[in-house]
Amino acid sequence: MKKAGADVKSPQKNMTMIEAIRDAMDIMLGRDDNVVVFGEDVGYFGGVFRCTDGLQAKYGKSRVFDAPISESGIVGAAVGMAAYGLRPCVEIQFADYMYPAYDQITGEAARLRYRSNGQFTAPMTIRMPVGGGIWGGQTHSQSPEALFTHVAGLKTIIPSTPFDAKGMLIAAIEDDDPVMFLEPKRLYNGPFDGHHEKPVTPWSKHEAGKVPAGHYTVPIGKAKTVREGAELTVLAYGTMVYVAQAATAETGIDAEILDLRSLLPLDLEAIITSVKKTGRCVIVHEATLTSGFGAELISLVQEHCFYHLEAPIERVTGYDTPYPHAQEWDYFPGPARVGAAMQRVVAAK
Amino acid sequence: MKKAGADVKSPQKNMTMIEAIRDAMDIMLGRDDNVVVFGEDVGYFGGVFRCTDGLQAKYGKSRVFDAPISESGIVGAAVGMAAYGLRPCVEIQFADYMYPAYDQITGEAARLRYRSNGQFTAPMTIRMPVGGGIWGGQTHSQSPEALFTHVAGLKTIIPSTPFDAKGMLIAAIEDDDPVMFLEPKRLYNGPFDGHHEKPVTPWSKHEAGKVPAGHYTVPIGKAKTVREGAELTVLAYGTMVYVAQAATAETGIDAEILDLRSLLPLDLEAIITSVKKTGRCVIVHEATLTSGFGAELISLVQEHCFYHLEAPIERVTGYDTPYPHAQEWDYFPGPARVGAAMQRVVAAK
Amino acid sequence: EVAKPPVDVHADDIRSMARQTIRVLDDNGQPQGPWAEDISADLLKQGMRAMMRTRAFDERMVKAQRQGKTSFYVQCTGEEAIAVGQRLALEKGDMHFPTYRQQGMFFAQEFPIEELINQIYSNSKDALGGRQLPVLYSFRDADFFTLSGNLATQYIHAVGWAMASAIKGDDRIAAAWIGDGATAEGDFHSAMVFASVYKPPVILNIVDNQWAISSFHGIAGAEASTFASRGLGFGIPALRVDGNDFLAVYAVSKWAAERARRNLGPTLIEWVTYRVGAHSTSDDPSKYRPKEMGAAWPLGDPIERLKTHQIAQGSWSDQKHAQAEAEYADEMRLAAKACEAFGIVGDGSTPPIGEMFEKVFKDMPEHLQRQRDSALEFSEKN
Amino acid sequence: EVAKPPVDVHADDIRSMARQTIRVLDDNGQPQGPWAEDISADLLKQGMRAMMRTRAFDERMVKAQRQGKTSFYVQCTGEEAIAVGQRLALEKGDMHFPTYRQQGMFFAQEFPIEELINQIYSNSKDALGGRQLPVLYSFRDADFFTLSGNLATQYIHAVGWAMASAIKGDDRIAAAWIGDGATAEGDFHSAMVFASVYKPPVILNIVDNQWAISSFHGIAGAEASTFASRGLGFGIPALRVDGNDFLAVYAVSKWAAERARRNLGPTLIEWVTYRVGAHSTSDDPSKYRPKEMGAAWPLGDPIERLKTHQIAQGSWSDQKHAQAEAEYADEMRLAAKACEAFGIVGDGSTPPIGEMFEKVFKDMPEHLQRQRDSALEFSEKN
Ligand SMILES: Cc1ncc(C[n+]2csc(CCOP(=O)(O)OP(=O)(O)O)c2C)c(N)n1
Ligand SMILES: Cc1ncc(C[n+]2csc(CCOP(=O)(O)OP(=O)(O)O)c2C)c(N)n1
Ligand SMILES: [Mg+2]
Ligand SMILES: [Mg+2]
Repeated sequence: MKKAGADVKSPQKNMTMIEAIRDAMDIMLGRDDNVVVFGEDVGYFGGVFRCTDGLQAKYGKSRVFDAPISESGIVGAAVGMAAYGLRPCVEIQFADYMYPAYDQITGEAARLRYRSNGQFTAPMTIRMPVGGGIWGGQTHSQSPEALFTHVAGLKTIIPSTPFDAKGMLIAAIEDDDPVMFLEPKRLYNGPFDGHHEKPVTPWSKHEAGKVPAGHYTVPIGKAKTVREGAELTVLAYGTMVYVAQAATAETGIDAEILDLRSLLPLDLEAIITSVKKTGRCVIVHEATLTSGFGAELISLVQEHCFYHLEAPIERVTGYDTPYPHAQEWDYFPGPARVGAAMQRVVAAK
Repeated sequence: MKKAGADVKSPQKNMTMIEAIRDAMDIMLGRDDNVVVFGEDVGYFGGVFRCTDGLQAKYGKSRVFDAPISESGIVGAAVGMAAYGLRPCVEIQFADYMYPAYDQITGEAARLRYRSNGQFTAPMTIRMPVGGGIWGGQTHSQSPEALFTHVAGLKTIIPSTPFDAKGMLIAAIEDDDPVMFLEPKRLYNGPFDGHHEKPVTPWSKHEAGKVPAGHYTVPIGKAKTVREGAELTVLAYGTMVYVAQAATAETGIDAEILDLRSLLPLDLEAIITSVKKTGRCVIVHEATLTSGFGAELISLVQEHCFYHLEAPIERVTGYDTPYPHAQEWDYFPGPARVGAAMQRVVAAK
Repeated sequence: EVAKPPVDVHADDIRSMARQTIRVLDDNGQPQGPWAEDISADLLKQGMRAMMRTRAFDERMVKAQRQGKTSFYVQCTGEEAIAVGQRLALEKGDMHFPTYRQQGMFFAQEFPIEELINQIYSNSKDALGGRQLPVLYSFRDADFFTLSGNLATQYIHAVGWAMASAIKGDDRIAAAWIGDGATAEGDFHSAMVFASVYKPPVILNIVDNQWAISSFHGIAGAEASTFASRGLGFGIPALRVDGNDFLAVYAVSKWAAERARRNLGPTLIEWVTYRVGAHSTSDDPSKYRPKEMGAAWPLGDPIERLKTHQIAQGSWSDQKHAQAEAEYADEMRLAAKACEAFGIVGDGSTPPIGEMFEKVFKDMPEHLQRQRDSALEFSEKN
Repeated sequence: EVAKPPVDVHADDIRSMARQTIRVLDDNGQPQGPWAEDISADLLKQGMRAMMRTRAFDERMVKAQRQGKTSFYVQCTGEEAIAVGQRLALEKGDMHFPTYRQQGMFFAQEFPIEELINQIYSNSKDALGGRQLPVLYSFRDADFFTLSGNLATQYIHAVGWAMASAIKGDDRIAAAWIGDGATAEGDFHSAMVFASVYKPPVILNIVDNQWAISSFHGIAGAEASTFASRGLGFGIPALRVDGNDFLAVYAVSKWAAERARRNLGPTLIEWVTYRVGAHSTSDDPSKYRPKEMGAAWPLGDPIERLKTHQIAQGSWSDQKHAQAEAEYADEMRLAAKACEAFGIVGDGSTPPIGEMFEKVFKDMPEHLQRQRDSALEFSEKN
């Protein structure tokens, strides 16, 4: 796999996260005949979020096509194609609709290499928009990352910028194992920080909206420190990276914010280094609290940093209810809730 | 719901866990016309583990019947029946086969009450054998509890004795919410403690094999202290309860062992009380480590007992690989591995 | 012209019907063929009123969404005859497991539209307490099963419900609903398998409106065979019907309902229709189909076709029709206005925060109580 | 007598074939009807040898399981003609997506049986490193796809593999395999939907051996219709064939393979057979079906039927048959013995512990390295 930023110095373009994701598929379809792209409404129409717009016209119906409304069929067919030698990159229209495919994802894609002792593999990418804040209710808002990280054989990654989205998606398509590529839909058009009352800054006005034109990868398994700080560590990913930044600004706490980017494999070293430095930690995610990925993060931190911890680690997450429609902004772990937790953790003696 | 032990003084019978589970369904089929039992091979044959043996003959084909090999169909039909007003108790032949039903379990059964604001409910029980140690390989050995506890709207329970199995299954069938009833298949015939080289003591020779004849319930949400101790707390459930006991005996550590029995709702108070007393904690489960239920337990313990903890909490679990066939006893978290962890945690300064 | 078999016909004897199309109204609005029965002028009036009010309601709610009064809406323009006709053919107490495009059922039973609007507005009077996306209704009293946002899941629920009805010796029947696109899901198959094995009293409706968002029904297999013929592999009597022909919808629904009620088993019905409008207010069809297509009403307008028939019958007139149209438009405008008094989505008049934690379980477990308390405490502080 | 259509026939023109049964060998072992082709005596010998060795292997492995040399085994007694016949009809490089009951394929291609036994014994020479349950083989070089313990999942994999072959303009085809019981799973439906929409070069085999563990095939819908007729709803040519008739299996497989190879699309084939033995070594059929039933070989013994034909042809004799039987029994006994040298399940001669952590991913991530290291460290200490 090419090194990150290999030709990052090549001409930059302003892109939304949607355009960056499309560009990644465009480049891989162009570079590798074995890459195919399909899913519900992704062919002629170009996807309900437009992520594949224009790709069928450019690469033809045998490389980019519409699929029947059968998530298990989409993933199952992709597994068969991958076993043949292709590199399918499929879209699940919303992460909330991946459940019918859960058996094919966890029992087939994830275990193909293991159970065949490497004779058959599943180099495939499953893209799915995650997260709420779009008035989507309980079936257009979910964040199922923990349902993937519990399963041996899957990689689970989630970008927070157009730059990372493109580099990580290319890395995912080039990866020889199945990769769950989670797209924080609230970040498609800008770095949403939870302040739904304000308009979101478009990516065109944001540093991370600048994306190199050509091929590059952002390696899977590396976290990114988006803010250095001394008072506490905030572990976040996806939309929550910006919520954490807003909370930091609003509380004035000198927080170190890690954008995990890759949940499995996880950049444990970056986490340990930061928490040993700050001695305090807050974890933020949008998924339900119980058995969410935050639980694994707390476990690892306390296992590895126990003697450095000065206060209990707190989780700020979605509540243990389905994602409600009308009360979605009370459900969403916004800057105020995150900030309050940060203050508690910093204050704890 | 009747109180635990209501008529526990009634005549006792020696039962295996299989017989206790069968007895619970027998009693509920007899008491409540709305109870129906179905699943693959459960009707005429009586189930591959014989848990429903004789029930069709006794209650007829409209109450106890065979189902097509469609786990999603079994659960989906049960949801429809429950919405009608029945109390289905269905069997998934092995927990490893619940994945095709995962959408119906997590999206439909779990959310029916919520999304209809209580107009429709899913009072149903889904029984499934869990755990390895029977040379079952990766598709007859899994423990998917964490995939249920992450989902709002499901109760997840797992008995470790015939007495609890009967009382908890009756409680589950009488419960007005969907209950995942996990059956540690390695405990069907005796209290297996991980010493696979030795024959297992049959339940007939075990205290907990004595089961009251009539109707009684063991309330959902209460843990049981199976051993009181001062040096550390072991949190376990299912087969691991006996592994923990063996480890305790072999290490001579004065451990307090909690059989959680109910993972959601969880008896947090019992956990907190014990850990505050001992200051040390080991968590044991058979499922894969990452994002397993142990992670949630560590999180809760450190959130609630942080200032009482004298050592890092350790997890002893299955490894993050599919359950292998040939190496299953290296994968299985047996007494030696659990004991070693207990010694480390007790020794930690 | 397609024959009308006795209700106790064996599936094997009507296999060819899965590939023919049952129609009653000819192009001049005249009833033709064996499926034509004499339907009372009153019932036709009911059907017309329900279809017209359904359309008027859709038009109003699409406007409301554009005005930001709701986050989302789904219209059923062009498909009104199907839900309305079948609801009128079934009995109170029969349970319907619809998709988001069978709102016609509410109008077929004169259900208070304020209930619908309050749900669509997610306001303080929303019967679902703000939990659900607009139009994902649940109205048990109206025999209307809770809508899932996940396609196809309700199809097997209907079969399970019907199995329960049979187990209990109850004579209520179930009606399952699914779209052409969603037939690709595994739940459609489970429902077919269970229906063929247990033969419960259920009507298995497939609404082929030829589109699934941007996907033409060929992506669901329509070019390879009819959807009705999916029943042939399961020994389930399967009919294909002009879904824009109110008389055909009513007659075939009655036939299937009688089969179910007499415990003769399930019936699969493919309703041939056309999605005239956008998939939903989030969709713009101009991106994937020529504008003229929808506008051309390929299978005719079910309301126009019934109108022609009623006028030919002498029980209706253009003038009455125009009056009714105006009346219903006003009704909907006023109802929408009235419901606004209870709030619209996102204006803060939503159900209280605490509501969010209710009904996850029958009794709220401790961990949810803790979460609710901190949520309430927090919202007071901020 | 069932007609033999040209391979480019349209599905609609052979709909009735889904309910007839193709047979070539009559009761006297004489080839009859249009599906009879002249098959070389050599090929018949190959088929006979493969079927006999398959049966001999099964008998030996069932014994081995009783003797505790393996944890589990699945026999295919009575169904040998199907896997053997189709494997002989297809080409090297075509990919098979079998269930646990198509071991006949290995014998059709003279695959080294030691490879099978070492996997069944989970010993130090197990090609899968002890990862998989016995008989859940994976042998890519033998065009044999990795078996899943979860039923039906491979059906859609075969369709996906065939779609890939078509996308690449490759002329290799795929063969999907499923049992009667497993057709109830959603994956069967996805495979049918994708096959009907994309028309990839795949043979969709359904082996109706009339039992799914204890469930008679009626629980999968066999009483309502034939499994072949599941194809009618998808416009897929569907044939029903006597699966215990080696000549019919070979002829129909050739026909379907040619359709696929000429890009004429998928073919659905129902093989009518009977599970003579127990479901697996974990199963005791006496609990759910009268002993005589299996013993009666309801559809005849495929080996006996081919034998009668070969003898009638003059290319085989009872004596040769008896000799071969004895020879194969010895071969299997000796092979099993030889493989024991590399260990049997649970005797400690399994692949090393470290192996357990390999191949979860292409490159072992840190967290797995840590887990492996502690597992190794621990096993050295204990
Ligand atoms: C399981 C699942 N997958 C995908 C979606 C997204 N989705 C919503 S409606 C729709 C199209 C459905 O088409 P059809 O079944 O024909 O019904 P119609 O909208 O035409 O009435 C899709 C793909 C969903 N809601 N659920
Ligand atoms: C998803 C799933 N559900 C259930 C099982 C358990 N199981 C193993 S084999 C079998 C019966 C399969 O019958 P059939 O498909 O007819 O194949 P046959 O055994 O007759 O060859 C069952 C229920 C499984 N392996 N996978
Ligand atoms: Mg449609
Ligand atoms: Mg079978």
